[in-house]
Formats: sequence, C-alpha cells, structure tokens
Amino acid sequence: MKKYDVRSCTILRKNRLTGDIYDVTVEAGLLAEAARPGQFAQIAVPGKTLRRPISICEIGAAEHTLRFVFQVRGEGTAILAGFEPGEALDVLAPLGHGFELGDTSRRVLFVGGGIGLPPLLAAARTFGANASVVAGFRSRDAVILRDDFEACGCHMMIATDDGSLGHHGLVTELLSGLAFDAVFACGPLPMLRAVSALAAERGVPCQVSMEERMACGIGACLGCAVSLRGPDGAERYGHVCKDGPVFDSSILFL
Amino acid sequence: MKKYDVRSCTILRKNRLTGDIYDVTVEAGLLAEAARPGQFAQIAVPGKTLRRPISICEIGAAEHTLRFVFQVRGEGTAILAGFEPGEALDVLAPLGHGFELGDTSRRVLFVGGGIGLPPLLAAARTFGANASVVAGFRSRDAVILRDDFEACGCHMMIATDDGSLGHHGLVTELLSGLAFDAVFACGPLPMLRAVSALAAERGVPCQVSMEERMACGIGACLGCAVSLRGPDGAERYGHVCKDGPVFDSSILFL
Amino acid sequence: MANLNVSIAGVEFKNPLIAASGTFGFGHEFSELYPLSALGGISCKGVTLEERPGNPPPRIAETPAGMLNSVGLQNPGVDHFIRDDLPWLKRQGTEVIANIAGNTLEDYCSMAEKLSETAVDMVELNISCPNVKQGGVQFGTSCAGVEGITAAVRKYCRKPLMVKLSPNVADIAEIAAAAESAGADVVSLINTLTGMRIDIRTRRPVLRNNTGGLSGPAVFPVAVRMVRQVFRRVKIPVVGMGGVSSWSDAAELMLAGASAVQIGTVLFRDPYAPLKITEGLNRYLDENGVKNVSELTGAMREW
Amino acid sequence: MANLNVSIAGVEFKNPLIAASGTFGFGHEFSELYPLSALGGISCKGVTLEERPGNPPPRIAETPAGMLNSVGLQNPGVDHFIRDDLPWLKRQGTEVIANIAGNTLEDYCSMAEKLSETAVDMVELNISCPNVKQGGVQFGTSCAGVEGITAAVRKYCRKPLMVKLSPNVADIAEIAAAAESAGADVVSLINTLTGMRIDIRTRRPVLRNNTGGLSGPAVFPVAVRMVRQVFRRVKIPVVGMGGVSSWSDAAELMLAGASAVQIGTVLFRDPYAPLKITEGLNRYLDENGVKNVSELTGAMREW
Ligand SMILES: Cc1cc2nc3c(=O)[nH]c(=O)nc-3n(C[C@H](O)[C@H](O)[C@H](O)COP(=O)(O)OP(=O)(O)OC[C@H]3O[C@@H](n4cnc5c(N)ncnc54)[C@H](O)[C@@H]3O)c2cc1C
Ligand SMILES: Cc1cc2nc3c(=O)[nH]c(=O)nc-3n(C[C@H](O)[C@H](O)[C@H](O)COP(=O)(O)OP(=O)(O)OC[C@H]3O[C@@H](n4cnc5c(N)ncnc54)[C@H](O)[C@@H]3O)c2cc1C
Ligand SMILES: Cc1cc2nc3c(=O)[nH]c(=O)nc-3n(C[C@H](O)[C@H](O)[C@H](O)COP(=O)(O)O)c2cc1C
Ligand SMILES: Cc1cc2nc3c(=O)[nH]c(=O)nc-3n(C[C@H](O)[C@H](O)[C@H](O)COP(=O)(O)O)c2cc1C
Ligand code: FES
Ligand code: FES
Repeated sequence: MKKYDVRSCTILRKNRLTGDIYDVTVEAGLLAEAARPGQFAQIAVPGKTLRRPISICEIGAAEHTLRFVFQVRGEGTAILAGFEPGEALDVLAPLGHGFELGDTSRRVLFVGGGIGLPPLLAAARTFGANASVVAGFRSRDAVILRDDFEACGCHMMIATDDGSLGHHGLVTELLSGLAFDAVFACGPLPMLRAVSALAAERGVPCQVSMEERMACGIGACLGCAVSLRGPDGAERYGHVCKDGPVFDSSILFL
Repeated sequence: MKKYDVRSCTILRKNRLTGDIYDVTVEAGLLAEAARPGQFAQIAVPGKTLRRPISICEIGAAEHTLRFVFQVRGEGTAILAGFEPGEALDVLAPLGHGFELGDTSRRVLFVGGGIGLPPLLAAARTFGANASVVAGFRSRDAVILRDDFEACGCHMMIATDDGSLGHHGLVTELLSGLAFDAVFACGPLPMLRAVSALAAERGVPCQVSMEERMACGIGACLGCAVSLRGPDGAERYGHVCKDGPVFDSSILFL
Repeated sequence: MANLNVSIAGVEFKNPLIAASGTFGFGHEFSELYPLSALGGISCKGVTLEERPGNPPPRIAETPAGMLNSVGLQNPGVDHFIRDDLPWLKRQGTEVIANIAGNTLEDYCSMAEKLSETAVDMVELNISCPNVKQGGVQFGTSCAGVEGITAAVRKYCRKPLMVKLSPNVADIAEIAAAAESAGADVVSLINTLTGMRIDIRTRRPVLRNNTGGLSGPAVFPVAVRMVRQVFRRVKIPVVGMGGVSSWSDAAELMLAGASAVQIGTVLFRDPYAPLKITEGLNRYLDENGVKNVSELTGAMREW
Repeated sequence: MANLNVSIAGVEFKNPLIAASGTFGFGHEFSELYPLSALGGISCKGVTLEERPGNPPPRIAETPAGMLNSVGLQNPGVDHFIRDDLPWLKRQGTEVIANIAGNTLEDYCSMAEKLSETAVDMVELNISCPNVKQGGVQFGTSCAGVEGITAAVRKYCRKPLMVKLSPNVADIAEIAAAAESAGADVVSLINTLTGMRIDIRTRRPVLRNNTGGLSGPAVFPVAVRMVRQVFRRVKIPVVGMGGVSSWSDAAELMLAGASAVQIGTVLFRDPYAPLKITEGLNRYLDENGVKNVSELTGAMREW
C-alpha cells in the first residue's frame, strides 16, 4: 500500500447531525487500512480548483471505511453536503501526521470544541474508558458525536455557551478538577491556548490538531505554513499537511 | 407578459432519443404562451459562464410546456443531459425571430439534417398535411422525431448516409421531384446551400435557421454576428439571436 | 435600509451598480426584463465617430469561469447614438455613460465635443479595447499615450471624464496616475485581458479575430488587485469591474477601493444580476450596520 | 503509438509534460503515488542562494477556476538542494530543471555557477515571482532588466538556460526577445498573474502577503495568447504553462507554440494529472495520425 493515494470512494451512509453538520461514511479500500487517528483527507469538490481538507473521524479497518464529519462553511462544503449514498467522493488520503497515541493505559484528556470533535474520535476510541472527553458546543442543538464517544467508553462532559446542556460556560472551566497524563485537543484558538497552558502547568504533553488553507495536502506546495518553535527556540515554518495536522503544543505559537 | 423572461422550469419528461440526443419537456408557464415556432431558449448550465442556445422544438400552449431536443456536443450539453425530471432548468426564452409561417394552406417543404430537425417541428405542425418533410440522418440509428412529424400529418421522407433507412444519399437528392410554395430548413451548411439554391431556382421563399456562438442571446452584446445582404446588396452584420435565428435565405451568405 | 447612493465626479448614482460597456447594448433588450431605473447607471456600448461593422464571427468563446469576446466595437456611430438611443435612455431614470473609442486622437476629441452638447451624464474613454486594430489599446498601454489622449480629450469634454484602463500593462497604477494628472475625473478598470483559445480539431483559433478579451469571474482576482493598486495611487474615484458576479464580489471590489462597480459578463448568465446584487449589498450593509454604501470604498485593511 | 519525445536545447524529455516549479516540491511527495519517470521532467521548487522562510500564512486562496498563492520562495537554499535533493531526483529517470531566484544579480550568477557543476539538466531563471519583495519580478517586467540578468547569468551558466517570463507585462514578446538576444536557450511562460482576494467579513486580504499569484484554468486563455505571441517573435523554443488541466489543454498550448508544457495547479486537484494528460495526448496523436508530438508545436493556423 502506498502511504496515501487517490480513490473514488462510494458513500455508504450519510446523515445530517445538526443544521449544518454532515456525517458521511465511505468505502475506502486500502486507504482505510493505512489511516491512523488524527490524519486527514483531501476531498475533491466538483467545479472547484482545490480539494477540501477534512479530518478522518473514524477508521473502519475491518470494513475498509472512513468516516468524515464536516460542517458546511462555504461553497465547497455545501457541494460536498449534497452528495448522497451510492455516489462517490474523490478522496486523497490518509494524509499528514496524526496523534501519537503512546501508552493507551494512561488517563488522557480529550478537549474539543464544536466541529473540533470529529478529529478526536478515532484517537479517543483507542483509549476507551481511560479517556475523559470534554466537549464544548454553542448550545444543546449543536451537540454532535456524544453517543459515539460514550459508545467508546469515554467519560464525557459537555459545556454549552448558553447553558442549554451540561456546564454553562467554557470547556476550560471543566478541566481544573480532572487528573490526566496527556491531552489531545482540537477546536478554536482560544480554547487551544487555554488547554495548552493548562497542560504546560501540569507538565503533561499536549497534542493539538491545526488547520491552515491547503493546496496539495501532501507537503509539495508549501502552502499550509505554520510557525513552529525549532529545537533551538527559533521560529521556522512547518507545514500543517505534512508535519501536522497534529502538533505537540509546545512547538506551536498559539 | 414580457417578450422574454428567465424562469426556473421544472422538467416534466426526459427521454434519450438516440445515443447522444435528449428530449426534454419542461413546464414553462408564460414563456410557453409567448413562444413561436423557430424561436429558441438560452439554458443556463451549472458551472458555466454562458448559457447554451437550444431551439424550441415544440410549444405546449395549453399545458404551458416547452420541448427541447438537443445533442451532447461538449461539456455544456453533457451537463444538461444529466438533468432529470423533477429538477429545474434555468431558461431564458422565447428568444429571437422564428419562422414566418404565412398562409398555412400552401404546400411547404421542410428540410432538416440530423439535429437540424427539432427547430422545424413546431412550424411543421401548423402546416400538417400540407407539409412535406425531408429529413437526413447518418444512419437508421440516428433517426429522430420521425413519429412526431408523422403525427402532425406531415408527409415524411428519409435519407441516410449509409442507406440503412430510406434513400441512400443526401436529402437534397430527394427534392427534385417535389412541388412546394415555400421552404423551411435547418441543418449543416452544405445542405442549406443546396436547399436555398433550389428554392431560388424555383422562385419560392426559403427560410433557414442559423447558429452562431452567443453570449447574451437577446441582442445586447453583439456577439452572434452573421453576415447579411442589405437591401442595397451591401454586406452588413446582423445578429442571430435577435434578427434570427431564422432568416430568409436570400439575405444570407451561405 | 442603507443609503446606496454614490456620488462620483458630481454625478449621483442611485446605487453603485453600473452595467459595463458592451454587455448591455443601449439598454433596450434588458428593459424588456426590468425597468432600467433599477441600475445606478449604464455604460453604453462603445461608440466611434463613424459606424463600424465590428469583427467577423465567431466573436465569442467560453473559457474556464470566463469568456473571450472579439466583438470589435460594432456600433452605429456617435451621431446615431446621440440621435436615436440617448433620448430614450435618458428617460429611463438611470445615469447614462457614453463609452467612446477612436482611431485617432482627433476622433476622440470630436466625439467628446459632440457628447458635451448632449444629456449624457459622463463620458468613459475606452483606450483599452483589445479587439480593434487601430486606436483602442495602443493609447492605453503607456503612460505617455494615456496622458496625451486624456489631456487632449479633456479640452473638449465638458462632461465628467472617466478613463477606462487596460489590465494588459506592467504597472496600472502609473497609468492611472498619468490619466489623473492629465485631467481625468474618474478611472474605471479593468477592461479585458487579451486571451486566445484554439480549436484542436481545426487547429484554428476559436475566434475569427484570433485573439479576444477575457472577462468574467476568472479575472476577478486581477481586478481586485488592480483596483487596490490604483486606489492607493490616485486621488480621483475608481470605478471597479472585472468578473463581479455576486453581491459579495461587489462588496469586495468596493473594499478594495471602488466607488462604484460595473458588471458585464454576469449579465449573460443572469440578466437579473444587477437587482440581486443590489439587494444583497443592501442586506449586507444592514446586517453590518453600515449606513452608506460609500463607506465600503477602500475600507480594506492591508496586512 | 506516437513518439512523445521532445528535444529542447539539447535536453531530451521523454514526453512534453513537466511539473511546474513550486507545485511539485522536489518530487518526494508525488513519488509516493507514481514513479517520477512518468514525467518528461520536473522543474523543482524555486531555490535561492540562502535558505528562505517564505511568507507568513495564509498563503493560499481559492478563486473562480483558479487559486492565489503567496508561498514566497520558501526553500532550503541552493546548496542544500544540490546536496540533499538533486542526487535522489537524478535517479528517478526524469529530466531535472533547477528553478532559481535571487535578490541580486550576483545571487543569480552564483547559483548558476554552482548548478553548472552538478547533474541538473537545465536551469530555469525565475525572474517573475510576484511573491517576494526583493528580486524576482522586478527583473522580469522590463526588457532591460531581463536582458541584463539573462546576459549576466549566461556567463556563469554552462547548462541550457531557460528564462521564465512574467505575464504581468504589456508586451511579453518583447521581453522574450530580450531574453533571447541575451543568450537564453529557452523561454518558459507564464508565471502567475498578480491577484488579490479580500475577506469581506474581516476586511483583510485573504493572503497574509496581501497579494498572490493567480494560477489555474482561469489564466489558460492568457497563457495560450502569450505563448503564441512569443512563439511568433523568437526562434528559441518556448515551454508553455498556465492553467493546463487536460490533455486537450496541453495540445492547445503546443499548437499555440509550446515545445513542452508545464503543469502546476491541476496537480492539487488531481495528482495523477501528468499520467492522464500523457495518455490523452497519445490517443489524440494516434487518432489524428500524428507521428511525433513535436509536430503539434506552433501548428495552429492563424485566421
Ligand atoms: C487538516 C484539516 C482538517 C479539517 N477537518 C475538518 C473536519 O473534520 N470537519 C470540518 O467540518 N472541517 C474540517 N476542516 C476545515 C475545512 O477544511 C473547511 O471548513 C473547508 O475547507 C471549507 O471549505 P468551503 O469551500 O466550504 O469554504 P470556503 O471558505 O468557500 O473555502 C475557500 C477556501 O479556503 C479553504 N478554507 C476555508 N476554511 C478553511 C479552514 N478552516 N481550514 C482550511 N482551509 C480552509 C478551503 O479549503 C478553500 O480552499 C479541516 C481543515 C484542515 C486544514
Ligand atoms: C439559435 C440556436 C439554436 C440551437 N438549437 C439547438 C437544438 O435545438 N438542439 C441542439 O442540439 N443544438 C442546438 N444548437 C446548438 C447548441 O447551442 C450547441 O450544440 C451547444 O451550445 C454546445 O454546447 P456545449 O457546451 O455542449 O459545447 P462546447 O463546444 O463545449 O461549447 C463551448 C461554447 O461554444 C458554444 N457553441 C458550441 N457549439 C455551438 C453551436 N453549434 N452553436 C452555437 N454555439 C455553440 C457553446 O454555447 C459554448 O458557449 C443551437 C444553437 C443556436 C445558436
Ligand atoms: C461582449 C463584450 C463587449 C464589450 N465591449 C466593450 C466596449 O465596447 N467598450 C468597453 O470599454 N468595454 C467593453 N467590454 C469590456 C467590459 O465593459 C468590461 O470591462 C469587462 O468585460 C470586464 O467586466 P466583466 O468581467 O464584468 O464582464 C466588453 C466586454 C464584453 C464581454
Ligand atoms: C503554490 C505555487 C508555488 C509556485 N512557486 C513557484 C516557484 O517557486 N518558482 C516559479 O518559477 N514558479 C512558481 N509557481 C508558478 C508555477 O510554476 C506556474 O508558472 C504557474 O502556477 C502557472 O501554471 P499552472 O496554472 O499550471 O499552475 C508557483 C505556483 C504555485 C501555484
Ligand atoms: S498543502 Fe501543500 S504543502 Fe501543505
Ligand atoms: S448573443 Fe448577444 S447579441 Fe446575440
């Protein structure tokens, strides 16, 4: 198997999770075998020059499936949302550097905000009951993947901005009481900043999944630059599609 | 009713007539009321900058329908062929100057080659049994609209290039024995030339439907120029979309 | 409801949407669809001193997200325009811009003089048409050329004078500055980029004129860049165009520096585009609490 | 099966498909998908004398049928390229073109000298990069600039020298002629057209560098026109690029005058594009009884 490849992937299942978030599972053949938690795919959009980067939410290694959960944000994702089961997506995957899972018997913390949840699910599954998942949403209506994380055995806590479900406020306000040996996070920048600061304070490693605008998705065009702190402390550009999307938060300038 | 307008027209029926020729009937509201034989429509194609000009093949005045019969020639028509009943086409119609039918009790001749047939059907219908229709096709497999013309009561003669149906040879070879007071033609240039020469010889009027690449379709952009012979005999540019698509062959440089 | 009115060189446009020259004829055909008063203004098909036949067909080719045209200034001549088209146009309740092109400097001056006697609201100097052999673009691609013709026409033109710039240049800001210094009241940009397509079956150019002018969404990023460059360089108002096809494109071009926006190619796909764009702009302004559309002009913040 | 081989300035390309500089890195990433020997050649990411960090992100914006990039020549420096990338590349069975860019004339000469000692098959002089403050495009938009730098580099360059031209000029044929007269063996065109997009919510340019280079199908008609203009003006071979995304586009650019075709942006949508285009060209040649692909070069007939 190639490290990554292009494949026409038939859609097996498609659901709308909330107003604008779609859940699509495709038959992905060898791509699914090669995929690891935290990696992503570049999905072609008819009529668009560039593919759209979407994280791999789940890997069905046995059935050779990949699951994508994405939000309609602009024209490209709107077109993708129009695809139906039986039709095929043109997928380039698996791409990038996913989560370093390490010892899965550690107690770990997953922190996700809204559409930042999907990239965490495959990794959380490997930790099962050892994972605490703290998830933040706008409101009760915006909650996604709750059942999925719970089905993995994870301990799930929810915060909503409007208090319509769980804690009324920020996810970060739920973290202080928790004990953990490592953190995995994905979501808005302020959240990542707070989580990474907490991890640093506790002296535990923290991995976060980043986004940047992409062209090639494989490291050839140098489009998706991200500032990284080098071993010498100096700033240099790495690339989200190849060096990431998952980075140790200590080398990021969040 | 406006002279022409844009309308989202739901597809009621769609059939494939031959390998690459499609027959689409749409619900067209007032556009159908305004339409006359020989006029055309500009149909928008998703993802394309320009609309595609397609002749009005039939006008269902009572049911408010328009029928289009078109061949897949490039990307635009291929996309249009993918539309299914229930979906809507974005149609600007009726456009241009159609056939001058005149006295429908005259004996008239319709001459069409292949995809040149559809623009003639609505006009032929008004003449019924007074119309002789001479139609040329590549082969038996390429024959279209035969039943339609016959259902109008027209007297139909067919020629095929390979002799697999009707006369083996050119449509023009079928014309010499026929008597007629006027000619209506649409098809490849050599055919139009021959037909128009014959009409001139017999001293009967000949109207032909022309094609040119279009942008606006309504006469504003001056894109679809065609050389016309002015009353003084001098050459000047007219426009297919406004002055045509139907012209008296005596003013064309064929 | 926000105020969509824009004032450019003393001319009041009721909204910043102007039909681009050559895509709207003299308005008759579109008036079958909606009252022309829906538009801020109309830049008429380019006219020349004498009637012109234009280029032989085919004149139109489609390209990715765009099109080529080589109409080549087919028009009935300036006198015919003044006599037969202008009176009707002036009754439609929209500002009328006469777009003029010539073979020679004298042609331009003579047309400007004639139009100064009429009811046209503004004169647009088309020195950037790529589709004619003589005149047009050769005046428009050097600073000296632009300065010379603008200064000459200025002497004869008692209407607000807008100079339309070609994008087929290395430094459009310098060209705009030349127009400004020679007395232009407004610059408009961009005209079409010169392009070509070839039919690989016949091995002939698709256009009978070989080359044509590229317009439509494909050129929009170039238009935004050039409008910004020119906005930063000159003090006179900039009218932007090139590939605008939605209200957000119009807003984008205004943020870049346009005081008003012309739309052309989008009309072929959607003749109702001006109405939709005006409506969309209105909603955007209201949602963002912007009182006057003119506040958008140049409001982009550079990094 | 037609002969796809093309010979340009003494370099034999097994087919006319060359990966465009900056879109293919140094080949490693694409070699995961197919053997690089499928390509006629690879124009490597532009290198500079010293390592460069490139521009801050965002560096990519999508546009209608195109994209903007402002990567800004992020690269590890020419020495690193020669030491770490070139040996591997040379083993892949394809022609290797070094694309060089500099701040100063001396930079260019020094790189050309270094590369002349290596196994690179050709040097491509990038004097047309719009995304760097110094060097790059300022050399590329005047005849004097192009002539000066080409003549200087020529003295140090013992490899076939290809000069890559910017489309952001009024007369690209004159620029090409300047390169030819100063000793270029080949010209390649087009580099990107400068463009900009603005985020109407933030009122900031989408690209952190404000402007970027436009590439992709949107620019194809401009590329065809410029390749034709240059082909008619110079005697040296022309390598064409700009928006090629299918075999028929490649054929079209060759008919316009290209001896070979570079492809860039299409790779992002379809990394297998070079294979498909080569296959399509092959079929087209066979169907039309053309024995050598090079017979297409310039075979368009003007009207
Ligand atoms: C590694 C990675 C993983 C991602 N995973 C997911 C996911 O699992 N689910 C999900 O809903 N979204 C995910 N995103 C964000 C998603 O890629 C964007 O929402 C999407 O590209 C927007 O495309 P559009 O055409 O709808 O929006 P538009 O704004 O119209 O897109 C215009 C251009 O900008 C790019 N772009 C816009 N927003 C982003 C963004 N946030 N990140 C990168 N490029 C962007 C688009 O790809 C396109 O090239 C991920 C992004 C990255 C980089
Ligand atoms: C007044 C008129 C009536 C027509 N009626 C019919 C009809 O009833 N049935 C039918 O099958 N065809 C008809 N045509 C031809 C039809 O418009 C073209 O086949 C169609 O536009 C091809 O589009 P495409 O995208 O598939 O091809 P492409 O070649 O990809 O099109 C590229 C561009 O060229 C234009 N173009 C290509 N061929 C023609 C052509 N022959 N005439 C005008 N423009 C062309 C396209 O509209 C488009 O702008 C008519 C043309 C005209 C002008
Ligand atoms: C068919 C056509 C004809 C045109 N004729 C003229 C003209 O006569 N005078 C002129 O100044 N510009 C002319 N233009 C250029 C447009 O006014 C405008 O500058 C250009 O098309 C870019 O805008 P757009 O992308 O919105 O069409 C013409 C454009 C098209 C498409
Ligand atoms: C992301 C990106 C990076 C580029 N970097 C370079 C470069 O380093 N040197 C160069 O000469 N051209 C560079 N180019 C320009 C391309 O080589 C090519 O000239 C241009 O993209 C047009 O071709 P295309 O439309 O096929 O992409 C770059 C283009 C892109 C899209
Ligand atoms: S997207 Fe090309 S390097 Fe990351
Ligand atoms: S297509 Fe515009 S005038 Fe005919």
